[in-house]
Order: sequence, then structure tokens, then C-alpha cells
Amino acid sequence: MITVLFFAQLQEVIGKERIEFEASNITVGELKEKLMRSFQLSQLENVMTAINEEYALAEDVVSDGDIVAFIPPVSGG
Amino acid sequence: MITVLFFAQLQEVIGKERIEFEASNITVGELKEKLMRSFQLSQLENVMTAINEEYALAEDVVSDGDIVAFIPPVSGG
Amino acid sequence: MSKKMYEIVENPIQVERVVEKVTRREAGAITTFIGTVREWTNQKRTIYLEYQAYKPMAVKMLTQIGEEIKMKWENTEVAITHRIGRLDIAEIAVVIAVSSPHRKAAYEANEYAIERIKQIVPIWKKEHWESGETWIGDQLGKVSYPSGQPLSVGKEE
Amino acid sequence: MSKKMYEIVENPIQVERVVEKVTRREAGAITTFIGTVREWTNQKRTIYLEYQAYKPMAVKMLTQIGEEIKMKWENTEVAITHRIGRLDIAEIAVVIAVSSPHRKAAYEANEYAIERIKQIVPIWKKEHWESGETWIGDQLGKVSYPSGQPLSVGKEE
Repeated sequence: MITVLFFAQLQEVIGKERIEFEASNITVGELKEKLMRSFQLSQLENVMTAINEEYALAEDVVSDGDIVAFIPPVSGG
Repeated sequence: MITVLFFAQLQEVIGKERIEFEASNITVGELKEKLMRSFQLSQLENVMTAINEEYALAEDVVSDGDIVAFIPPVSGG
Repeated sequence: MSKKMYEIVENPIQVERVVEKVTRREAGAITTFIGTVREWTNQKRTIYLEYQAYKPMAVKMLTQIGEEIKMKWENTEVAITHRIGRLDIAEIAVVIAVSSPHRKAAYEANEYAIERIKQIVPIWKKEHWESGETWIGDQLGKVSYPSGQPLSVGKEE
Repeated sequence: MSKKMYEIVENPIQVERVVEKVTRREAGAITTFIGTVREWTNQKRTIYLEYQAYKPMAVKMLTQIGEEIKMKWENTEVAITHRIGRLDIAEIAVVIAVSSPHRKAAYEANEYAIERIKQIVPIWKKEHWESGETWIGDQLGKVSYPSGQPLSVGKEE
């Protein structure tokens, strides 16, 4: 099971804070593709990704039990 | 009557916070000379002077009723 | 130390509390940056702001920024508290406190902290204007995303 | 405004009180500098400090520094409180708060304020070391005057 978290505008567009689904050995890039298709999102390109609270690259692999978060451009401070 | 104020090490050396004396149309430079003689102070050169709470130059004239302050190198902050 | 140096909170921030965390006998200088909610941005009037955070990761990133600072500026101590939720005009969103034996490092390290917060800490600000609302994205050159764009609403999986 | 923006006080300074004086709806950034009493200077240990001020002139000079800042950095607001008397280690000697719509100006103006205080404000610090006491003179390149020198004690006129 992979948990995916959404924040800010992504959370509003998708209408949920989190989703969970079965997958393993999928890369961050592949996961983005899958979500863009599933939610008909026109782009997730400039959205960064974190795996288990650490920033990740498109080629990093997501494993069972991981928490993946999509991080739209931040605006704290 | 001119009032002269002393601070910090100057105040301790002279042993007073203020002195008053009669004088008029004396320059800051002349006043310094006079005080160095009176109090046997070896130097007042790098001590700045204020007349009525404004920094003054050696050639500025002190008038009756003025408050003159000797300002040793400051160290606030 | 047992004090929480890096915090995400939901209630008003007391500046004094954050300053106390970095106060030390060996420090002579403490700088703080206090980010407050500004009413006007260009010609647009903000009514209130809403901050959201990915809390555990935000705390981790604030901690990382503190570690970066301690590597770059010798003998500094850092505390950062960021508030989330609804904030009204002039309320405090973030307080950064840096202590150091000397003032130059305290200023430089403090400014570094706010720059890094705007780059890597997963916190988002939603501006509520008189005329609508917008999530603000600072990270990639002040990109802003009016609701619903550039993402189009889709159905769930 | 009726708030005292520039003050010399004899009791502990509350950082929050100084910050409040510059908090405004149009400011998004407030920086503070907090000068505290440091225990160690090089190898010497300070037991406590004593600050003395030429009070009315010190307030005048702090006010002048504030005016200089407002000329140099648009739409800034400044408040400075300096404490005098006896101060123990880690106590606050000075708080400078600057607010501005944008953070860059708030940092720069704040640093300018502390530099100017060390140049023109008639306040003096006496260090009480383990081994004695010294009035410190920062103004002309860190000159210090061990008591009784370079001035020699004389009789009154």
C-alpha cells in the first residue's frame, strides 16, 4: 500500500487530502503519470515530490508502505 | 553661567557629574584647554563635545546658559 | 536540549518565547525576523491569509535549515516557529531567531533562514482577496495558481 | 504618534513591546536586533555590565538615526529602546525593531541602526571583569580606557 498526500491547490483540485492504493516498485515519475491520467490533471511537472518526508527525484522508486507527498511550489514565510 | 557635564571615565576621574562656572563667548577648544589645566587632565582630544545636546566643533562658541557635555568614545549597543 | 527549536503552531506566536530559546550567556547578539500579514500587495487588498503545512516534513526542513546555518556560521543557535491556519492582517506568520557571539553572523544567518524557508519548507499560503482567493507559489519565481488553474478538476480514481 | 519610539530605560526591556510599536497593516517584515550581555570577550570573563547615558541627548540621537533610516529606506518604521544601569549576563541591553513592506529593507535598516548607535549615541558601557573594571570606548576603533588612564586624576577648579 502506498499513501499519497496532496496539499494546497492540488488538494482542492483533487478534492482529497490523501489516497491509498496498491503499487510497488513504481518510480516517482511513473506515479505522477498515473495520477495525471487518473485525475485528468493537466500538469504535475513543477510539483515536487517527497518520499517519507524527504525530497525525491523522478527516478526514485516508491515502495510498499511509503508515504508520497506532492509539494506544489511552497509559499511559507 | 555655563554648565559642563561629564560622563563615564571622565566623570570618575574628575569626581563630579557636572560643574558650573561663569564664562561667555569662549570656544569649545578654549573650554577644553581651560579644563585640562584646571583638572590636570592629560588629554581631552578624542573626547567629543556637545552644546545643548548637539555635537559641536572646536571652534563653536559657548554662550551663557549653554549646557556643554564632554562625550568620551561611546560604547552603547 | 529539550526545547522545541523548530515548530509549526496553530496559535499566535509570542516573539519573546522564540527569542528565549536562543538566548545564551555566550551570545551577545540576537536577530529576529518576524513575518506579518500585509494588507496590500501591489494594488490588491488582502482580507486574511490561510496557511497550510505538511507538518512533519516542514519541521524536518526547518531543522535542516538550522543545521545548515550552524555549519556556515560558527557558534550560532537558531529557533524558528511558523504558524498555520487563518491569519488576519498584521498577525505574525513566522518568527526566526538567531543568536551569535557577534552581530554580523546573526544578521546574515537570519536572512539565510528566511530565504531557505521560501525555497524548501512545505508550507503554502492562500490569499483571500476582496475579489477571490489564490494559492501562492513562491518557489519557482512567484508563480501563482488561481483556483482551478493550471490544474483542471478531474474525477477520483 | 504618541508611542515613544526611542527610549532609554532602567528596567528590563520586553522585546514584544518594542515590536508592537512598529507593527503596521502595511508592513510584512519586522526585523529586530537584540543586544545581550555576553559573558566572554576573548579570554576575559564579564561578571556584569554597567551602562550610563546622557539621556536627553541619547534619545535625540536615537531619533536622528530613525529619521536617517526613514530617508534611506522607503516606508520603514523604527523603534529603539536602550537600557542603562546594571545588567547581568544574558540580559538585554538594546532592542532595535524595524518594519517595512519588504524584508530586504528591514534587514539593511536594522543593521544600519546598530552601527550608528555605536557611533553617535552617548551611552557608555563599563565592563566589570573578574579582575577589575574598565570603561569601554568603541567609537574610535575599540579604544578602551582602564580606570584612571589615559586621564590622570586632578583637583577641582
